[in-house]
Amino acid sequence: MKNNQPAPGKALRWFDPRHRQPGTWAFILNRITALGLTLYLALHLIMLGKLAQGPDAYDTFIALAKTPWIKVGELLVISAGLIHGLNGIRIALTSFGIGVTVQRQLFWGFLTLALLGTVIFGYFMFFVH
Amino acid sequence: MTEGHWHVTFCIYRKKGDQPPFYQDFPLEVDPDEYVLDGIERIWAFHDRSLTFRHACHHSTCGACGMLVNGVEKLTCITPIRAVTKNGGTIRVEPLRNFPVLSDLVVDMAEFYLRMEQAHALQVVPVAQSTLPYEPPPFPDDGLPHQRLNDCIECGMCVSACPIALTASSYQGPAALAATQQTYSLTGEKSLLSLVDCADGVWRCHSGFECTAVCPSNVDPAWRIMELRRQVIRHRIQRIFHQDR
Amino acid sequence: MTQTKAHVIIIGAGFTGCALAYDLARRGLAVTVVDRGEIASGTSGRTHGLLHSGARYCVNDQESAIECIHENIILRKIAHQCIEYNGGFFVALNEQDLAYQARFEIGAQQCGIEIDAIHPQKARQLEPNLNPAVLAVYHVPDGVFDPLRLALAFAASARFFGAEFLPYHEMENFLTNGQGTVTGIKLWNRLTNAHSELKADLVVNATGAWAGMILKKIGASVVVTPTPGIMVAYNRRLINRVINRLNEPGDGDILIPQRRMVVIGTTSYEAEEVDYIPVEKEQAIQMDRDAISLVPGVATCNRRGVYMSARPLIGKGEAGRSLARTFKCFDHRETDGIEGLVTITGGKATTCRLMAEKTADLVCQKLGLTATCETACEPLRSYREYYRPSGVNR
Amino acid sequence: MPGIQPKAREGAFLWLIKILAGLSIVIVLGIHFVVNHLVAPEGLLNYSDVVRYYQNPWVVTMEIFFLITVVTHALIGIRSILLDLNPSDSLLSIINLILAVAGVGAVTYGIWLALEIASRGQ
Repeated sequence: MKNNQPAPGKALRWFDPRHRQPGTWAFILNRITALGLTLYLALHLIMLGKLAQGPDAYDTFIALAKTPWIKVGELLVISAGLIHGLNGIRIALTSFGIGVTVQRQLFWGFLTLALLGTVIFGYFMFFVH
Repeated sequence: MTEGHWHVTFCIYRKKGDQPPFYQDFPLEVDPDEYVLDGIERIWAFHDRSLTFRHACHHSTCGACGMLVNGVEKLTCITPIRAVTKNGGTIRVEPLRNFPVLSDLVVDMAEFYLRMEQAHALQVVPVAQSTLPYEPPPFPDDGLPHQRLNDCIECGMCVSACPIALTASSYQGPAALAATQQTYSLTGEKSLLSLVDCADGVWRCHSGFECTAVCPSNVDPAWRIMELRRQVIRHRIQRIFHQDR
Repeated sequence: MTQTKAHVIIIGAGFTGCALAYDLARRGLAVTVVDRGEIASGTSGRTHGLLHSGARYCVNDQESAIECIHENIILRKIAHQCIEYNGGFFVALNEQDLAYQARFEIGAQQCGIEIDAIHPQKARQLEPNLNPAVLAVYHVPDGVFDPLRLALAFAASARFFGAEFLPYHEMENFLTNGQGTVTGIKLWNRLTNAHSELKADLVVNATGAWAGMILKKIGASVVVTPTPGIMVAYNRRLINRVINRLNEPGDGDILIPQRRMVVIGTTSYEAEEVDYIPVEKEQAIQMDRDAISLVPGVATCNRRGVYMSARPLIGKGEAGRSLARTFKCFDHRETDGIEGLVTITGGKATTCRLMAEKTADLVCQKLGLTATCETACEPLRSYREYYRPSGVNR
Repeated sequence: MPGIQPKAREGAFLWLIKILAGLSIVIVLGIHFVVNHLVAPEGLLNYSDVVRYYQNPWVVTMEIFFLITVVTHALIGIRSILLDLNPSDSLLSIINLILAVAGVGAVTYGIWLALEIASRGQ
């Protein structure tokens, strides 16, 4: 720590969870999932371009998407979406002054929901279909 | 209670002038019920007269002695050594984050105080409205116009803990925003809202709630920022319907 | 053209130093205040925070009492920004206290302190947490201030009039011209570890309990007894008014409300070395008992802070409580044959503005200036202006 | 020492849009998820399924609305992260331009794609 002044170069420390509260863990999770989901959005849009190339291109791509590794990646995206979305609800609520005093409990509740949702989706993706 | 004395090592951030900073260890015999600030003052008195640190009241009314103790913002005058380490343990003391370091543990509060002044932060408030609205009233109201010193002691710890203040020096910060909320609630002064209705104001907060976690004085800056957002939006909506201001 | 201003160095940025800097700067002098620590990091910062009505001293020490009530009224006007002014009670809890009642009433009247007898039942209504066993209650014009902010308000006002503050600059020694005249001081900048010298037309030693230690460096002396006392803060605001024990000044006889706390004080014993005053655990326990006897609810609170502070009492060899709480200005030409050096010590926070006024009068007289004091009427600048970067208001 | 100087960077308007877009995404994405991963018998739709799905004009409308809200939310979000890095005003205007172009581009491309797929059913 050479200098304690705020500096843009310290952005990596956003993701340092040491000595931090659930609020910051939520903030960290939200930033990471935000970046991840944005990347996914870009890829998703590009991949859907295969639809325009006709049935063969798209169905080959779908066959690839059914391989286990891609499925794991997809589950990660779903998980990220759940975490970001549910925590987003928490932020929206508290931003309008609702439930500010129970924001910790909201965080834990929504995180549990997100994990539960991930497990359910994972079960369907890997064992049902 | 009679655990006798503890041996504790104070690991203190040192910086003088333009020289590079370093950490210096001071082994100390302490009473675990002593406060961290007592240990620091003793280091100055008996071990190293060049150590600089801010302090004044020693009972959490002045807000001068906020520091980073083992990585967490603490008001050192009311933090017992027992609460931050164990016998034989280490106490790491650093200056607050997100402030320029003048020397050792002393940070420059100029910008912070300027922002508090611009937010029209009150230091004396009516007793009846001195607590947070969601708290039970502390006192039966005897109808007299009692006033009291405000909860916010301007220690800067909320700014030190804020993940946004870490990178964005232009962010007004939790203390000034919380003060704006309180002053607006008490005075209804609309110009305060336009001061915070901007990118560096209420809309910059990312709901980390760290400020509230470290506040030693029940200010709950995060709650106040959220409330301030509501007040700003309410005011904007009112402006749409009544073209008064 | 204005001629070069007379330059005064003030050693010590406590209440006295800051108030004196304001007074002198307002009178047009060039002022530099040095302190080895932050503003109010010695006795001033750790003061109890009671804005005295003077009633505490109206029987034993009427000179202090009159100073207090006079300054109480002035500070309420000029330093409203950092004072919670809700008045105070003097309460009698036993026969001894009741026996003091008559002397108290006469003393208050002689000193011009407005006191009101209140029916104990009424007092209990106003302060529900007061000990139910109160036998007699008087209302007095007490208040509570924030110590750091009171000092900062004076310092900010001083800066507004051009005074310069050098915190974390420790005075190492005096500079003299070799013929018994002080011409400045040697300084150690603790922020950077640099050493320097600073010249002045006059040096004021405003170091309170440390006045004797500073003067030793030049072979001068004043009779100051550092007299520490303990304060204990609890984590609930149980009262809105200051609660004083209706008796002669004693241990643990004042409980003040401050922010969300109540603070009890204090004790009194003599000490030589006051750079670090260890907290006496027995005294803290005694404070718990005394606080509970005034306001039983304290028993349900937790301690929030325990701290010691050394009063600068003038005099020696007597029991601390019997020393007067007034202040004194020493011209060292008269006491030690040293020119260019003045010491101000004694007194209390409530009377700091008056101490500054008297000292500034002496300084001006020594420098042959005729300016008069103007600090009693106009409110002080906002304490936050102290931290303004230099060059902004001039 | 600048103190408080209000700057019109991310004011109430963008912030509110971000929150509202976020909330509508939560709703629409719920439907999107369920349709693609739970209802579709093979887990993922194949080409002909997709084309059939897009014959319903409500689906096209919903997907386009979804696309717009997601892109808006994502870009405002990225912008507010970049804002926390204290860009200079000139850098910020460049960022604004890039994000706006990216947003318009992504939405145009997405709408074209949705309409293209829908048209293949006829």
